[in-house]
Amino acid sequence: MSLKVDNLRITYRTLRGDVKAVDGVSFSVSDGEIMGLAGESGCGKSTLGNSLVFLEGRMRHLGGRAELDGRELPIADTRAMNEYRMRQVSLIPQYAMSALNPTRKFGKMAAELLKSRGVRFATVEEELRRRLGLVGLADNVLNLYPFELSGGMRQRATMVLSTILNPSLLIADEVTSALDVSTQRAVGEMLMEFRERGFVKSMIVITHDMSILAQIADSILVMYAGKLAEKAGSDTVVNNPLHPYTQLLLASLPEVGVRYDTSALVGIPGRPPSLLHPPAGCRFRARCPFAFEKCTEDPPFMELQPGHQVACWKAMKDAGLDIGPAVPPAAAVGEEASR
Amino acid sequence: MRRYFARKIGIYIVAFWFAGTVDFLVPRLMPGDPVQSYLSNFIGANTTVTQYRAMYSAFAKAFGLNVPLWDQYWHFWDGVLHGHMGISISQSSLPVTSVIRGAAIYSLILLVPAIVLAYVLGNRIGAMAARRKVLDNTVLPIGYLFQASPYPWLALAVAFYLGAVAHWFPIGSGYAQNLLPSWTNWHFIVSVMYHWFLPFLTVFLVSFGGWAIGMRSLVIYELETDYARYLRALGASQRLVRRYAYRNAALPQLSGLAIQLGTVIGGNVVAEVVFQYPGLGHLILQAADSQDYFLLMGIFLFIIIGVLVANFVIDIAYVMIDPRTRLAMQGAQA
Amino acid sequence: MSANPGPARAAGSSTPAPVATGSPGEELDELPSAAPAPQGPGERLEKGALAGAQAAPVAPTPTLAAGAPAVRLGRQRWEFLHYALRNRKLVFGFSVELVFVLAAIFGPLAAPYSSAGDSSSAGVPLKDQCAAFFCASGMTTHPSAHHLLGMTYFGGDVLSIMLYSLRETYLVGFLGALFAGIIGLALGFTAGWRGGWLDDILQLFTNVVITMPALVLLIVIGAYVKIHSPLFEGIFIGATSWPWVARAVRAQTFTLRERDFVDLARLSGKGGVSIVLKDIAPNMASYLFLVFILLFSSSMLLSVSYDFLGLGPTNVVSLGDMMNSAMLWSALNLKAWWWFIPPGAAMALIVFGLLISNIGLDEVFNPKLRES
Amino acid sequence: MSMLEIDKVSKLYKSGTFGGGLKAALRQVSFNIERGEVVSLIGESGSGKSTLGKIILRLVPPSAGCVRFEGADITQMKGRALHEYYRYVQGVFQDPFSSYNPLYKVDRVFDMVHQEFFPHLSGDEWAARVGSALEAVTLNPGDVFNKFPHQLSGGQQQRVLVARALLLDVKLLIADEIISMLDASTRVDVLNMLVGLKKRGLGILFITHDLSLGNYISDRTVILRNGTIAEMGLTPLVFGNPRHSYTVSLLKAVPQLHKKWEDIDIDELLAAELDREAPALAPRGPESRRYSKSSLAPARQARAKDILPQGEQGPRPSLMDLPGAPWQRKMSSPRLAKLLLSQPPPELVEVEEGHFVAVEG
Repeated sequence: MSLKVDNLRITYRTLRGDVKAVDGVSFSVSDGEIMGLAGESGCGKSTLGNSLVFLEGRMRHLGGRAELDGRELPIADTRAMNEYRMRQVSLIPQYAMSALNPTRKFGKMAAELLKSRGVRFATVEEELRRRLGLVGLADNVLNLYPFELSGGMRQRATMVLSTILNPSLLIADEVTSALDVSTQRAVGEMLMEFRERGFVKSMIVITHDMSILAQIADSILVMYAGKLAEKAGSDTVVNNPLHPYTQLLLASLPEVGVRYDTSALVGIPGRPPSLLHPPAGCRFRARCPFAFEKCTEDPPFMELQPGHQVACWKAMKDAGLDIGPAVPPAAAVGEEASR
Repeated sequence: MRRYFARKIGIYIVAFWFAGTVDFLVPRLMPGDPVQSYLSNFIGANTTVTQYRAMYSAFAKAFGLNVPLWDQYWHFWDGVLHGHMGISISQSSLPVTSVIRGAAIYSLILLVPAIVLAYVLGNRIGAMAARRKVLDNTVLPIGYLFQASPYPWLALAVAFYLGAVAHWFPIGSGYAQNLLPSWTNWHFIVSVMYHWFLPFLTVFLVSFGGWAIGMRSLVIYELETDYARYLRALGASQRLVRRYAYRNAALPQLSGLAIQLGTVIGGNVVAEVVFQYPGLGHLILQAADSQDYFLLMGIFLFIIIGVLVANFVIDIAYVMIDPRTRLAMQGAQA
Repeated sequence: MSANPGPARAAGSSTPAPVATGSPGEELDELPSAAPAPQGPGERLEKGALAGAQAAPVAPTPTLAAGAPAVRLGRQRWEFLHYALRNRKLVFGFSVELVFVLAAIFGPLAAPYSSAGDSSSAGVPLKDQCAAFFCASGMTTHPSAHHLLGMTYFGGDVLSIMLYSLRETYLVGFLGALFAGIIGLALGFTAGWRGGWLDDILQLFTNVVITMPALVLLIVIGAYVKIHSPLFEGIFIGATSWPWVARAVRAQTFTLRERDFVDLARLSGKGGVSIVLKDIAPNMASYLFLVFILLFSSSMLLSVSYDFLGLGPTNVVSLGDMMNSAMLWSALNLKAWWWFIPPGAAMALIVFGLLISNIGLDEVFNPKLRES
Repeated sequence: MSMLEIDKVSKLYKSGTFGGGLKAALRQVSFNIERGEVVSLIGESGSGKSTLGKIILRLVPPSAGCVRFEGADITQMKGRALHEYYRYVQGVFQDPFSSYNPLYKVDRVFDMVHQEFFPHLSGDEWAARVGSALEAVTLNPGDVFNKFPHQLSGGQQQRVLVARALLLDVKLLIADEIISMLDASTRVDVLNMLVGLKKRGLGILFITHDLSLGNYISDRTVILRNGTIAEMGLTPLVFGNPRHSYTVSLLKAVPQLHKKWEDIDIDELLAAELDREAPALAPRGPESRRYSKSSLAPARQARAKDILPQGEQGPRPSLMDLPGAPWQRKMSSPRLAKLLLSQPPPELVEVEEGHFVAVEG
């Protein structure tokens, strides 16, 4: 068991108040697993991923814990966390193309970064060159300034640098988003290769693009409005989704070969709820065509089939579970208030 | 590289031409007749009209004002480019160039150290303030207070408290009055240093606060950039992150220095006047008061040249420290 | 808005523009195709120029040059007010300003020694004889109950003269800021909007003017013509202090011009002038407001220096004039500190108040700064 | 006569930090758009697709060539004529939020059209028009009126912009990546809405980098690569029977839900890619394409390395640095521009009826 996250709650301070970006999230990632973290913008997936590495200024840890290789990650303690960063848990940020110091040569920056982490550059230099070669960057990028590299080259250099100390867990945040299709494929394959070569043990790949995850992820975790909706092996999620949100989302994706005149697609009406004051109960309720009374209650994230977890009353009912009577709305509200 | 500098030098040439033309046109286009107002200094009650006319045409000729405007313009630039700036009337009829040379040294020993020191210290302290709350809470208000202070007031306050009241340093003049200026005389040099300190302090204070405040904001900004976020996410030491932030913040500060020059020179003029310090600022005001037009024009052009040279030096320094400009200009990318 | 130093970032990432959904949640998370902020040397240079420009006149508040905020102004006016009233710096700065503005307006009426016989022209005493209007005792005196800030060599009541001077200083400062603002905006907008050769020429002009030391230039001009009115002084100050405004506005216009809403306005058949005035300028409103404050402060400071050197208007009295006569009449040797310290301190306090409220406003405009 | 004729349009941009270089964003691109036709213009970043959209909208002038709308050359239009042109041709852009001036309410985008094009219409008449335009984009007026842009969702924002175009007598809508910033769950609704408008006779140029979207919506497809057309034709033909190796490689790289990349032969893809690199004149391409070559297996990489242009080892080559190019650095821009523009793009050959492919190699 590589990563174990338990009831993690992260808020994000904004002008209008605290956004409950990650609201009681529990999951685990095993050794060697590439877990895709999917969801639409604003669902909290980036906040979740980043919180495992670095809580930025506006993020607050409200509760819950994360455990990596049996040791608790002190995610709320920026200083204590330093020891784990890059060595145990590392990040390829969303802004990877601008993550390098513009006025330092890449090699020099890498050396200084490693030195400040207590690693002698000489001990990893050979490996760094080798890995750069692997992602198609020649040795001399070490002697170049970031502006001499193209955006894609910078991104790859960042990927290599982030993983040079063979972290146990890598968070890859929207690394394929701004890329063209052919590039997406190359970067996606690089990520898989990193895992295969043991540069990283396991990986969380954050993206809004389900089809990328279908290609590279072993499992997919779908988030909706700060909560977990569904987690299962990627084939299962793609072919056999249980959560209505996942189902509708997948059904709305146009694929090559699909034309409106032969098979028109439909989207999901409505928009996700505000996370400033999220509604009680299932957060997808308002957009869900299957919603029923029970959905005013918060659905638990339950394992319905081996390795397949879902937070949906309907799915539970369909699976033949006794979900109990629907709590009358008034009572639910009262309960909410009393908390 | 060549392209970049060619462009810059082009700007400087135009700036110099502009300054020269202002210098040339102002006395000619402004209402009033400079010769006439100049002559009024010499005219007594018994000057006859004939005498006056003779004097007028003699001076007009001496000033080169008796030929068409275009020829005057031509002569003007010819003179400027050959270093013939005429003679100074108020300063014992010495050539303007040598009068300027005598005063320029005082201004330079005042300005150069003040600018450099204010820049270096201001940036250092500003960067420190960006990371230490205590320092931030003291440096910032003080910095703003210095920035808000009018130069004459700052100069007068320094002169009053450190000079007139505490008697730590002399005020007035650039050296002890009983000494003859001689840069080989040890006593004279000590005396100059002694008189130099207060005006120096004033000019230093004039710009110090601005640098500190500017650097503080820039460093804070740099600490929020993507590369700083990335370094922190990978657990880099605060020291490294700050060092990078400082280095990168220094670049805009450097180009700020070029723009600041005019302001510092203004502060310098005020300080020289308050302390009766025998530099160019003091001299140019004297020249204006005594309507010593050649001297006035000469000093103005000299100051402009100084500013342009300083700008050029800063350009070169910028290119040296910013790899992006440097490499881009070598045509690596062009 | 655009690209300059300051906690609020430039181009790409500065505007916390919600991209996809527009729900309050959007601010926290991924903007899939948000382009990384440009890192080209060009941007750097521009940024430097701006920073320097900021540094030049008075307060380098690069945060605002970062030009982030504008957007917020129209969006949530109530929110702006909410934060404005809670910002201690802003409240402090504005209170200081209020006190001095009131003093400038009503001061002359309340001045303890305003000339009784000549109240109509009370604001414009001739400067070296100004004493005559106020009192006529003879020598400098220490501050006392009768003369709160003491008396000048001519027996003028320092406090009274100061109250009269404030008006002039404010007036010149305002005029200078106004003219510099007008020139800077006009050139900045033109260069930024039109681009091309016109931009090249205007930039060249800007770069040339920026190298001219204003004070020295004024000494040269002043040698031939005397400045007779605050209006002229204001114009002159304006004519020499616009370049950094032009640069900043140009840079901002350049970035805003790239926004899709500008293209949309063009597709709607709008002309260039209308787009600049209605679409681009309002988006810089908060920034321009801060620019005006900076200009105002720097103009007042410049006018004090001019007046101090005797280059100012000859027929009015200003704070700079007070220091000028203090120096001319050896206040230093007479140890008459009350003659020059109070006027300078008043000036410093006025500008200090402006600078502090500037920071405060910046924090209010710029949500990122508000957080901390 | 086609509604819109794009005739040998070229666009050069200054490139390099100090504007010393030139980059050809478009080279002699020609194609037509018929009335009521949806054409998708597909290309990766740097292919020049957005530039072409902006040229058609007269937001950017072309360096050479012309665009004719109903026979009239729009590149020369000014003042009144341009104003009238905008009556018929309109655009919607990628970033919905950036399309609104954040200071004004959403209504302003309608008001601008009212002022400029229909000043004679009274408030009520206008309101009725806006109402029916909103209906056409399936929006409820109450949801958008009197709101600030940030109060609408991305999908609503884009619909409002389409409705704005519909207020005019629009015949051609340039839709530049209009759904790429929307959330996956709402994208398809906007697409379907465009389809609905097409049925009402609106011509659409649908610019996208996403092949599946282009395929979903369009009648004809133009695949743009490095500023030239690689392949174009009826959409079912282009997607069903791609003939250009670039199109093939693009199709193979598209991540699909139900078909793994592994099942697609990367070697074949790679070979096609390398072939395309061969001509020295290929203008500086988007770096993006290049890393599809850098597949990770060492053997393949070694192979790639031998043939790769130098750019992969260091800074990307600019057009001027390419070996064998007849010009070197000292050439002045106008001459360079001429040379660039005089290079004809690969010839298009009709491989079957309504399906054109650029001749390679």
